[in-house]
Parts: sequence; C-alpha cells; structure tokens
Amino acid sequence: MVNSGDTGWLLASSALVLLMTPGLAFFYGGLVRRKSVVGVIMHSVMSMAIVSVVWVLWGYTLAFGPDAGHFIGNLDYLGLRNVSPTQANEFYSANVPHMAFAIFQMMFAIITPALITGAFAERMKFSAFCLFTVLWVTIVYAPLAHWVWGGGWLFTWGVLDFAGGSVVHMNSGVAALVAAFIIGKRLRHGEEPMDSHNVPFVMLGAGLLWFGWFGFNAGSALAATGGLGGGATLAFMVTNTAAAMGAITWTALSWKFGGKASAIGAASGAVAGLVAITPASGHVGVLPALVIGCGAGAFCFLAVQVVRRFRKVDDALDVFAVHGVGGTWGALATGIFAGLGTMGAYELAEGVSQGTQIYKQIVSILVTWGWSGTLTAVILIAIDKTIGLRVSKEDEEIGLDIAAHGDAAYPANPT
Amino acid sequence: MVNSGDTGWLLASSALVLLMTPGLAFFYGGLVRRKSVVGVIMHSVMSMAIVSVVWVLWGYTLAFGPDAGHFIGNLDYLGLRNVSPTQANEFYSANVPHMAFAIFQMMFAIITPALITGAFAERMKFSAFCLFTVLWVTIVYAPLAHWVWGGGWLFTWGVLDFAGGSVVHMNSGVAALVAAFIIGKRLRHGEEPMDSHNVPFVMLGAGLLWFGWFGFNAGSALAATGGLGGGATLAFMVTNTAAAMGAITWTALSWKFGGKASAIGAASGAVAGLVAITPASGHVGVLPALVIGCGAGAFCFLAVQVVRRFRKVDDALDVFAVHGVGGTWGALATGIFAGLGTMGAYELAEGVSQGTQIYKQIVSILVTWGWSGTLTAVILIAIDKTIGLRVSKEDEEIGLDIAAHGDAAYPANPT
Amino acid sequence: MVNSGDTGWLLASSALVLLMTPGLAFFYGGLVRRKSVVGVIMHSVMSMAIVSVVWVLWGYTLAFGPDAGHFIGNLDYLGLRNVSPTQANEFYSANVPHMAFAIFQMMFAIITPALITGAFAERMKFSAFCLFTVLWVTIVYAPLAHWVWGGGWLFTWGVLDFAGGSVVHMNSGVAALVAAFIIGKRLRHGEEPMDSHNVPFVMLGAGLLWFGWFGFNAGSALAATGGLGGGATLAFMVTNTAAAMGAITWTALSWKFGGKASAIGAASGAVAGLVAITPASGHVGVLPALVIGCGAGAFCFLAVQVVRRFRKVDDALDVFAVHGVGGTWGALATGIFAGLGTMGAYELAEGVSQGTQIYKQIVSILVTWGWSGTLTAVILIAIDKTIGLRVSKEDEEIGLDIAAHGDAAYPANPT
Amino acid sequence: MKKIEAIIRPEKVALVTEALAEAGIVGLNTTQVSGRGVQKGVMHVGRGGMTIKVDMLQKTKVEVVVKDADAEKAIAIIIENARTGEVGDGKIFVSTVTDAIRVRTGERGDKAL
Amino acid sequence: MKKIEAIIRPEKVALVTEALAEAGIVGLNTTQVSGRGVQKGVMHVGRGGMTIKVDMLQKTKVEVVVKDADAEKAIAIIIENARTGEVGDGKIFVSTVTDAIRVRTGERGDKAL
Amino acid sequence: MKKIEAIIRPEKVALVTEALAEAGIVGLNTTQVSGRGVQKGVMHVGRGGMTIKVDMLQKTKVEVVVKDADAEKAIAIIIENARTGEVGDGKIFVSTVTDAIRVRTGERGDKAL
Ligand SMILES: Nc1ncnc2c1ncn2[C@@H]1O[C@H](COP(=O)(O)OP(=O)(O)O)[C@@H](O)[C@H]1O
Ligand SMILES: Nc1ncnc2c1ncn2[C@@H]1O[C@H](COP(=O)(O)OP(=O)(O)O)[C@@H](O)[C@H]1O
Ligand SMILES: Nc1ncnc2c1ncn2[C@@H]1O[C@H](COP(=O)(O)OP(=O)(O)O)[C@@H](O)[C@H]1O
Repeated sequence: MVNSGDTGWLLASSALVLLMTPGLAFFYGGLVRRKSVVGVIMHSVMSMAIVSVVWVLWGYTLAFGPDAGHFIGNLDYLGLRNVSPTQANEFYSANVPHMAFAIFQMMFAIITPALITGAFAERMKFSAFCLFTVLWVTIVYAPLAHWVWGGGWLFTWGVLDFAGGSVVHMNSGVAALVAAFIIGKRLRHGEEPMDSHNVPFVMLGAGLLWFGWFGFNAGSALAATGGLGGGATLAFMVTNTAAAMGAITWTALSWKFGGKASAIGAASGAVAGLVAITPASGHVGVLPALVIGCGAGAFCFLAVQVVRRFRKVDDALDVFAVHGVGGTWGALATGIFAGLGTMGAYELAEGVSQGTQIYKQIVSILVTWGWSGTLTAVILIAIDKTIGLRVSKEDEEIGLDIAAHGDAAYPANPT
Repeated sequence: MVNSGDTGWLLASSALVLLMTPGLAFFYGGLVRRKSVVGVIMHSVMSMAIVSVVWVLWGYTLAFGPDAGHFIGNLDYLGLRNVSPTQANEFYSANVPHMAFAIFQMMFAIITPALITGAFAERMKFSAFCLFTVLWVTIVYAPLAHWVWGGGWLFTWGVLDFAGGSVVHMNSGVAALVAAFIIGKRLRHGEEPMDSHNVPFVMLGAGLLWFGWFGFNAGSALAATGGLGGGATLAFMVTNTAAAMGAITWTALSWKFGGKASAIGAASGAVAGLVAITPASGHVGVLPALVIGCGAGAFCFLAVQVVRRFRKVDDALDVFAVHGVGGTWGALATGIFAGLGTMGAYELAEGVSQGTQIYKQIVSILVTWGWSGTLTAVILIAIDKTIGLRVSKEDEEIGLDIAAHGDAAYPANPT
Repeated sequence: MVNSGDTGWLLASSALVLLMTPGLAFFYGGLVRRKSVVGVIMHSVMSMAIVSVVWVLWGYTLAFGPDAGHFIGNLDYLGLRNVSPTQANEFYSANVPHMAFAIFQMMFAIITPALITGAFAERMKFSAFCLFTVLWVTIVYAPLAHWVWGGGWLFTWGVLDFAGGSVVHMNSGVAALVAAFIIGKRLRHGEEPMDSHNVPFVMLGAGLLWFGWFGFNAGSALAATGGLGGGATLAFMVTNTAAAMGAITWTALSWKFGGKASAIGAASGAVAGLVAITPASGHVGVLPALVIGCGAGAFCFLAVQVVRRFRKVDDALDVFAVHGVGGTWGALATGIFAGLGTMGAYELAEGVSQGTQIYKQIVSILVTWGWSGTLTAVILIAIDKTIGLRVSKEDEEIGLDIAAHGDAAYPANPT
Repeated sequence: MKKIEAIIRPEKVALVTEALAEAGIVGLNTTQVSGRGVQKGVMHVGRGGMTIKVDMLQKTKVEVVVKDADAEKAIAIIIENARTGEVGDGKIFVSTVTDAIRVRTGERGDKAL
Repeated sequence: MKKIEAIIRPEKVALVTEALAEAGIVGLNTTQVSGRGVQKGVMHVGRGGMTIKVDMLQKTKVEVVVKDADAEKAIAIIIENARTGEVGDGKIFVSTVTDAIRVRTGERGDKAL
Repeated sequence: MKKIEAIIRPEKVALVTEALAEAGIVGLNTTQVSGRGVQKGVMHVGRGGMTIKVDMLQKTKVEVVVKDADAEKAIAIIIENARTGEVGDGKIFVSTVTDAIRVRTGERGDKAL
C-alpha cells in the first residue's frame, strides 16, 4: 500500500538525484578551461530543463509505459496522463504513488545526457546540444530504460542493473566516446595545456555527487525498508564503501605513478567507485563493495591513461574512461558478486547460477555498447549534416562562455 | 496520528528549505559586484540568524497562534510554549508534531526577508538591515502568514496559496520595489556597469534553490502521502516542471532578443518558474505547470526589461521583476488552473467555480500588494528617520564587504 | 519494529551528515591561504575515504560491537558481519535496520578526524595525515564512542551526549590543540598575514554545515518520531535556534570589539552554536537553546582571542577554540538545562537530580580531555619518530596544493 | 612609442576603452590591481574581529602603447572618461617603449601597434 | 637591461616559458590580463539578454628582464613559440630597465637577473 | 620619475607597503603575478597523475612611482621588509617614467604622485 515512509524516502531521494546534476556542473565546470566553465554548467542546467519537459510529455511513457513488444512503452502515459499522484502503479512499486516513481526516474533521465556533455565540452554548438539532448533521451535512453527497468526484454530475461550501470553509465560513457570522435578534437588539443581551472569547484562537484548518489542508489530500492534487491540500507552502505575505495585507489595510483596524491584523482576515484557500484548496489554486500570500488579506481585510472594516449579522440573530461569503463566493470561485477555478503537480504533468482548471471550481464554490456554507440552516432551525424555540430573556430578560440552564452564566468574587468 | 513517515518528510523538507537561504546567498552573491559579495551573503546568513530567533520568541505565535479576530495569532505560543515536539496541532496537521510544523514555517519566514535584500544590495547600513528584518517579519510577514495560512480571513475565505505565492513571493517582491525606491539608486547607477562578478556562483545558487524548492513546495503538503491539496508528489512534480519551462523560456528569449543563450537567464528563468508554481503547486497538474512555467519565464523576462528601463528605481537584483511579477502570475494562475490535471488528487472546494476562485485570487493579490507595499514603506521611512538607512558615499564606493564587514571576499593580496 | 518512516529519516540524516564533510572542506578551505586550499580539502575528502573503509572493516565493531568489559566492542561485527541490512539491533534501535545505524554512526566517525585537520593545516605530510587518521579513529575515537554511545561505562553511568559533544567535538577539539602543539607553528606564523583567501567559500561551507547538522542532531534520535531523548523534532528546533544565537552573538562581539560585523564571525558563531547544542539537542527546550547558543558564541569568540594571544601554538583554524571550548560548554550546559522546556518530551532519568547530572557531565568532560589529549599525543609523536609529521620547509613555502597534491587550486596561468 | 599606464576605477574601464576605440586606439590591455593613493586604504578585521590590518582598494590598470604622436590624445580621452572628481580617480604614468613586435607577422615598430 | 613584455595566448605560456628556460632565460613573471587588438573583443549579454557591452579576451603577459645582449634571442623564442598564425597571437613590447636588484642578496645590475 | 617594480612574496606585501607609507611613500599598486627565478618552479600533475608540467609560484608585484630622489629610499625599504634570506625573496626592477598625471585634477609631473 502507498505509505508515507516509503514515499517520503523516494521523494527525498529524487531531490538528492536532482542535485547531482548541478554537482556534475561543478565537477565538469572546474575541470575545463576558464573560458568554458559557463558553457559546461549550461549543459547540465539545460539537461535539467530540457529533459524534465521531454520526460513528462513523452519520455516517461516511452520508457515506462505499459510494455509494447518488450521493446518500448506504449503511449498510455503521454503527458503523464494516467500517472496518478496518489495511487501506486503496482508493476513498479505498490508502496509509492505512481507519479513519485515517474519523478524518481526523471532524475536519472536528466543526468544521463548531462554526463555525456563532458566529452564534447568546449566546442559543441548550443543549438546542436539542445537538439541532441531531446533526440538522445527519446531514441537512445528511453528504449534502453524500458528494456532494463520498464518490463522490456533484458528485464524479463533477468539482467541485473540496480540503479543504472548500463542505462546510465555505460550508456552515457559509450555515447561520450562516440561523440568525442564525431565532433573532433579541441583546437590544438595535445599541443597546449587544457587543465582544470578551478580545483575547489571539482571537489565541490564531487562532494555533491557523492551526497546525491545516496538517493541514486538507495532510492532505487523504491522503498526505505523492504523494496527491491537488498533494500535501501544495503545500497546506501555499499555505495559509500565503493566511493571510498575508489578514491583511495585512484589517489594511491596517482601518488605512485605521478609522484603526487592528486586531489582531482581522489575526486575522480570516488566518482569511479560510485559508477561501478551503481548496478550492484542492491545486490552485493560490503566486502564485495570494497573490491568493486578498488577495481573501479584502478580500471578507470588506467583507462584515462590509455584513452589519453590514443590521440585521435578528445574525450575532454574522460567520460568514457570513468563512466563507460566504470559502468562496464560494475555490470560485470554485479554478476560476479550478486548475492554475496548481503546476509540474505538479496539472493540470485532461483535456478540462476553465478555463471549464468555473469553471462546475462555480459550480454547486457554488449547490447548497451552496441545500442548506445550506434544510435548516438546516427543522431550526431544527422545533426552535423543539418544544423551543424561544432562552433566556429573563432567562437571556440574565444570560449563558449562569451561566444555562446554572453556570460563570462569571471568578467575580465570585474567591478 | 503523528507518524514517522510524514514527520520525517516534513523535517527533511525543512532542512531543504533552510538550504535555500545559503543558495540565495550565492545566487545573489554571484550577481553583484566583487566588492559587495560578502555583504550580500551576510544579508542571507543574518536572515537565518535573526528570523530564527524572532520566530521562536514571538513570530510563530503571531502568525500561527490561535486566531484572534481573523487578523493575528494570539500569544499562546510565545517562546514556543505549548508547541509540543511530540503532539500534533490538529488544526494544522494531525500527522506531525506541532513543533515540526513550527520549524517548517520558520524556514519560510527566514527566506522571505532574505529575498528582499536583493533590492537594496550594496548600499544599506547593516544596522538598518538588522532592524528592518526584525520589524518586517513581525509587522508585515506574520500577519499576512496568519491571514493566508494561519486561520485568518483570507484562509477562511478560500484563497489558495499552497506554498507561498502571496505570503513569500509577492510579499517580498513588492517590498523589494518599495525598498529600492526608498533607499535610492546605487551611486552612478545606469552610468557604469554593475554586472555579476561570478557566474558559477549564480548557477550554484540556482541549483541549490531548485533542490531546496522541493522541500518548499512538496513539503507544504505537510505529509508525504495524503496531506494538503493534491499532496507532496504532485507538488514535487509540477515544481520541477515549471522550473524547467521557466528556464527554457527565459533562455530562449535571451537568445532571441539578446543574441545569446544566457546562463544567468537560464538560472533566472528557473527561479521565475519556481516562484510562479509555488502557490499552485498542490493544486494543478503537470500540463498546467508547463503553462505556468512558460508564462513565468516570459512575464518575468519582460518585467526585468521594463523595470530596468524605468530609471528612477534600482531594484539591484530584479527582485520585484522575478518574485513580485512571478508571484502575482502564480497567484492568478492558481485560480485559472486549480484542479486541472490533478487526476482527482485535488479539486476546487464544493460550490466554488473557477471564476470565483480567480476572483478570490485577485483579491488576495491586491491585499498582498497593498499590505506589503504600505507597511514596508512605513518601516523603511521610520528607520531612515531614526538610525538611517543608507551607508556613507565613501563606504559604498569602497564596497560593503570591507566597509561594513571587514572581510574582503577575495583579498587584494592573497597569500 | 523496523519501519520505513524511521529508516527513511535515518538514511536521509546519514546523507546530510556525510555532506557536512565537504561542507567542512569549504569552510576550512576558504579560511586558509590560497596555496593550501586543495590540501585542506583533501584532508576532508580523504577522511571520507579512509574512515569509511576503516569503519566497515574494524571501526564499527570496536565502537558498537557487543560490549567487552564496558571498555570496547568485541569483534562480532568485524567487516560488518552480523550487521543486518534488514533486521534491527534492538540494543541501539528497534525501528531501523542495524546496518542503517552503522551507516549513521560512520558519518560521525568520518567528520571527527576531519575536524582536527584545521589545527595542522598547511604543514602536515600527507602520508602522516593518512596514517594518523587510521590510528586516531581506531585508538581514540572508537573506544570513546563505545563508552558514551555503545554501551560502555559512561553510557551505563548516565552521561548525556545526544549527538556528540564529547565524542565528536571535545574529542576533536582537544586533539587539535595537542596536534597544533606537537607539529609546531607554520613558518613565520605571527609575522605574516595568514588570512582567509576566499570568504564566499567559508560561507558556503558554513551553510552546508548548518544544513547537514539537522541530520547530525535530529538524526541522532534514530527515529523520526519517538526515538531517543526528546525526539528528532525537538533536536531539529533547538539545533537551529542555537546556531542562530551563536551567529548573532559572535557577529555582535566582532562588531563591538573589532568595529565591523564580520562575516567570518557570523559563520564561526553559527558553527559554535551548533557545536554547543550537539550534546544537548535531544534534552533541552528552545529557550535553553537560546542561552546555549549565546554562550557558545561568546565563549568561543573569547577562546579564539585567548588562544591566538598564546603565541606558542598555532591552531591554524581555531579548532580548539570552537570545537574544544564549544563542546565543553555544550556538555556542561546539557547537565544544566537537561529536561527544561521540553514539554515532557524528555526528562532526567528517575532519581537523577540536575546537580548529579552536572557532576556526570563534568566527569565526562575530564575523561574526554584526558583520553583524547593523551592518546593523540602518543600517536602523533610515534608518527613523528617514524615516518615524520611535517613537510619540508620548501614544500611548506610552496604550499601543499602543488607540493603534495600537484593540483594548484587556481592555476598560475589558467587557459 | 609611449606606454600609457592608467590606474583607474574598474567601473570606468568600459567607458575609457570604448572612447579610445572610437578615437582609433584599439590595441590595449587591462590588469586587475590593488592600489593605494590619497585614498589611503581601509581597515580589515580577521576572525574574531581583532586582528586589524590595512587593505587596498581594487583598481584596473589600462595599458596602451601608442605612437608618440597619439600619446596626448590618449591621455586626454582617459582623463575625460575616468573622472568622477572624487578621490580615487587614479593616476596615469607615461614611459618610453623602444620597440613593438606583432607576434603573428613579426612586424616591428609603429606598424605593430 | 631590457624589459620584454609579451602579451600572448594563455595556452602558449607553458611552451614559451619552457623554451626560454632551455635558452638559459629562467627568471620571468606572468600576469593575467585582458586585451583587445585587431581581435577586437566581443559582445556580452547581461541579465535578460538586453544590456550589451564589449568585453575583452583573456591573455597572459609574460614579463622578462634580460641583459641587452639577450633581448633579440628572447624575442625570437617568444615569437616562435607563441605563434599560431591567427589573429590574437599577441604583441611584444620592449623597454629599458635602468637597474635590477636581487632582494635576497642586494646584488644589482645584470648579476641580479 | 622612477618606476620601481618589486616582485616579492605575497606574505611580505603588507609589511612592505606599511613601511613605505611610514616613509611617506603612499601611492602604489600591487598585482598578483606568477614567477620563476632561481627558485625554478615545480612539477604539476594532471588528472590521473601522469601529465607532468612545470608551474610557477605565486608572487606579488608592488609597483610604485616615485620622484627620482626617493628611488633609493624606496628600494632600501622594500629590501629590508621583503627579505627572508631564502631563495624566492624576489627582484626589484627600476625604470624611467617620463610623466605622471592625476586623473582627478589633471596635475602633472612630481606633483601628481
Ligand atoms: N605613486 C604611485 N605609484 C603607483 N601607483 C600609484 C601611485 N599613486 C597612486 N597610484 C595608483 O593610483 C590609484 C589612485 O590613486 P589616488 O591617490 O586614490 O587617486 P587620486 O589622488 O588621484 O584621487 C591608487 O589606488 C594606486 O593604484
Ligand atoms: N597597442 C597596444 N597596447 C597594449 N597592448 C596591446 C596593444 N595592441 C595589442 N595589445 C595586446 O595584445 C593582444 C593581442 O593583440 P591582437 O591585435 O589581437 O594581436 P594580433 O593583431 O597580433 O593578432 C591584445 O589582446 C592586447 O592584450
Ligand atoms: N629576469 C626576470 N625578469 C622578470 N621577473 C623576474 C626575473 N627574475 C626573477 N623574476 C621574478 O622574481 C621572482 C623571484 O625570483 P627568484 O629568483 O626566486 O629570487 P631570488 O633568486 O632573489 O631568490 C620570480 O618568481 C619572478 O617572478
């Protein structure tokens, strides 16, 4: 029955997840050059604005409308009609109003395209970005969300993705790589330093992300007690644990290989740990979470080095290395560790062995990579051929803050 | 019966609303000149401090004490005596402790005078500001809150203001206009640029405001499920929707008329949408929320242009244009759309037609404008005649950060 | 019985408390010199990472494992085994899963060593800091937490510490003083200005702390309704009240004695008020909270002046003056005011007079000072003798941001 | 060539640089500086409101290198647009530049301005 | 001694300063400035997108004082490393410094560089 | 007139400017710069701890224009107050200013200082 405890928790979680997008804005905003910080923040803020509208109009019904052929939701929930603010949709959760579920899911749809923006930071046309966001959420995100969470074929088949390892992280990470490739490198990339202009902003963003991620993962139980998987409490604990191990691992590696215990490394490692635990968070115990976080820190650290050496592509803020690789590791690890150390709060479905689960997870990885990679490419090429994807050389040189938004972050002559 | 689900949600909402005031501090702080950011932040922080104390001593009882003549609360709750931390006050809500209701209302009383400070930023004496805050909360805010929410005459008469369109936004917006007029323009206003010194701070503030507003509006149901109006879930959803549409609209207008998709515009539009949906949030569905948000973006954008053209008054941070105009539009829109699209979660009171409701809303608008405008003027003129309202020309030139607070935001010679 | 309302509230509170550490990072980060801000932020971030791991591995069981001789927890909960994510541990709370309690307590263990870092800011070796954190949480924090909250001897004896006046604040404050003494003063301390480089960051940090503190104190009821002491609602209200009075008092004193209404003073005063109300928050009413907040503002303001005059020690960010003195005042005030003005929500244990309670509180103060002071000294001296405590003169001159972390906060030549 | 360094109120920079551009003097650069003159500086209060020190006020330095012939014109324009008549209006310093080079083309001397 | 002030793209500073160091010119300082040259500056939109004004672009000023004999070498190195061939590459100004003093030792003249 | 540019430790600025004021030299301005001298600069680690580059240290440039007669006095005061005896104490450069103008009054020459 709809009850206030679970509903309050889901609404609070929704607010927490919403805050992750401004958090991301600062995480990304601090990492770019000073002339691009407003542009990068605008990507996140406009994701909040655009996706919110798309979601209530047609996004939610495509992703979570009653199943049509295990592929997509039908249009029963167009404009959120039939989505009650007081009654539950038993298919998703009997404990919270249907609309609360739609709200919570909306926050995931907001942050996923925002994550991608780190790849094409500092050089995409704002109009192209807006169009891309609308199309990508509709064409790439909504169907995948349906498959994994909305009653689609991966869901039915038993793939585990507690809070978005494939729907959110692999999906955005792979899209990011493709986008970075299609839009091309920043001017003089590789020849000139393009370092973070404000490390405190990076740390602020990471702090808000860590905070909001409790809503992301523990909220995904859709209840404060009981609920999906091992429940909110388990998800909360392993989320924190993996973030911590990710931060320690990346910091240690930067110390060992770079000679300094990098703060940006600590922030990146925490995010990597959070990414990797996301699909596993309701399915694994605390000790596996330590392993997942440690692996995330190591693999993503390595991936950053590898991708950066590969000079053909300029994934400006390492979205693929962190979300693509971290998400993939998390999806796999979910199969490996599912049910371990949860003290009975979660167990694999009857008749499913660890091996089978790993196999299912691998299939979900391949599907996500293929789906996201292909369709993202199609969308971006289509935009490029029509309204154009990239700003002029002059605008890129000046920086998008002034060129596209008319708002210098810190004006040249402050008064 | 007092229950943990609703109480937990109300406490969480209270924390969210409290955070809006630091959020406002950054929204405002980023918009002013570099020499005034600490002064502006202090306005918000001292609102938190001063109003918190006023509220527990006499503010709460004046606003929400047992009704005296439909005009003011009596003194039964002076110093919060008789306000139980465990038992409910059935008149306000049977589900949460009376003191939790008092806490939640306190957060509204804190942010309302803080909103006004944007009008007289950079030039008011700090002592005058402190005194103004005490007097304004007591004389202007408390009675109006009583009329609309505390059992006073507008409440009884059926005016709808779910979360503060008149009590918070129109009230502060009109007070802001009056205050800007009485204190006079900043030195050389109109001749010199007085632009925002830090756009990321503006965006941070807007992000925190958006986040906190979920507590503001969805908390105003006073319960996680059930509760006032259409309930917390509905309020949450429409809040987000209107914010999104406001941001899109203002950004689009700045793009069309200014040539650039302004980031400050996106932030302002989100806030405008949030302001306008505030009174309507428990009373309207999602599609009306799109209209309300869109209207808010457009009307407030327009109002900024108009007020700025009117060179006699220097409402430094456009408080009237955003909160006064947005709040008025919201109050009106509440009448127009109340009950629409809420799927039965909320309906107009029996026997009240849409037309009647609009009429009641218009009356509430006129009352709020008149009340707030007149009394704010009286208070400010009284302060001006006694301790003086405005800093010396020298202090204004130097900037209040150093002149009034002795804390340069970013010291001239940082070490 | 485990229920969703109380569990949701405890999880939300845990998230709030987690956010306090990034908040602290900015509070401290703004207060230091520009060359040290990343290093200071890293102290907080790595506290989050390191303590999270220590806690799940052995910290929790030492502090909250089944009591061994009233001195320490046994190893039943090593690696969080036997800590159920769904079942309650009736000894701590019947309403929430045991693991939720472990999560909540973890957040306290994270922030306590982070608080200390303000004392040795700008000069401790990063490796020494990491080692110190591990040892201190294990040796100093866990036993004290056990004595006061985990069923140890102070707990059994009836000492009151609702949310950490002794375990968190006195403990960290005294450790800070000892640490400042052992590590020595910053180079040219007292000869050169070492002022805050970014006041808005200080205010942001203070805002996040105020916000998070609601989780800290009101969460410590371990339930949204009912629960420990006078319950969450009471704790929430008095927390806000004391913060407000602390801010007003410190601001007023800085105005009177320094000639300006200092913003850093307002922030410090709010924190002082929050510190002092912490042990009392579930045990006192609103009017005593005004007194406690006022006393905190005054005593801590005074303590800053006194400690700073004492030129032998350089407690860089006044941790002792705020947390040590504020915590001590709070512990004492808890004894003085316990049960007053709570409207029956909380009363002293039967047979315990106010005088007896004060006596118990004084004993707890002496024990905490002695325990923390002695063992912190032992740990630090041991580290100094082995891997060394302090960075080289060159590194300190350059600043730890670049020297230790390789991340200049705001690069010399931003692009 | 002459280098003209004008230390003026930040609020006046936009006026000054626009006026210079209208007079054909386009190339210039500005720097944020802190300064002290007759307008002596102000008290600053540290944590706890006790440690007092003197701080400086924020100014902007406008630096423009011009042909010798343009120097007086530039000075006149700056004075006209930066003046409020109040203390703190600023100072202008003139010095000699022996050569100028345009990085893009390598051109030197007056042509490089 | 000559003071060489090069106003260049911030992105080129690392290249330039490294090249100078390799050529034995270690001592220098850099400042963040805003500038306007042929590359004229850009429109800026205030709140509401209506108040339009001209803003300047961010540049870095590299300042290096060298012995007279080293001046041309330094200029050549700067040009070589700061050039992209596009508008906005920057300017170099040369002027005369009459004395230099090392604070630590009090040494004066070329020895102090 | 002489322009004295002293590039010193930021921590020493307050001492230096106070001492100058006591000696009657009130007018001056300061700029934040980054610098490299004998104290060569330090390693910087990018994301992932692999991209290493050289960064510069933060310094403050104190700029004061004085009558020719006051130059040596100013230099002596700066040295006295900025010195720690460690590498990184800074440099002072002296150059000639041909004219000074007070914006508020239009006064020129030594009177304008
Ligand atoms: N002798 C000087 N050397 C360098 N800069 C100076 C000197 N005198 C003044 N300035 C700069 O000029 C600014 C304005 O000087 P001020 O004396 O306030 O102007 P005025 O006396 O013309 O009103 C100061 O803030 C400082 O930056
Ligand atoms: N006459 C000048 N005086 C001072 N600074 C100048 C002058 N001309 C140009 N600058 C500086 O040099 C920078 C580059 O000038 P720009 O004209 O864009 O270069 P170029 O024409 O060589 O491509 C400008 O941004 C400005 O900071
Ligand atoms: N030749 C130079 N030209 C311009 N600035 C210089 C030069 N040499 C040194 N500086 C500036 O002076 C600062 C101090 O120089 P440094 O060599 O460290 O001092 P010292 O050798 O006296 O200890 C440097 O950081 C740099 O900003």
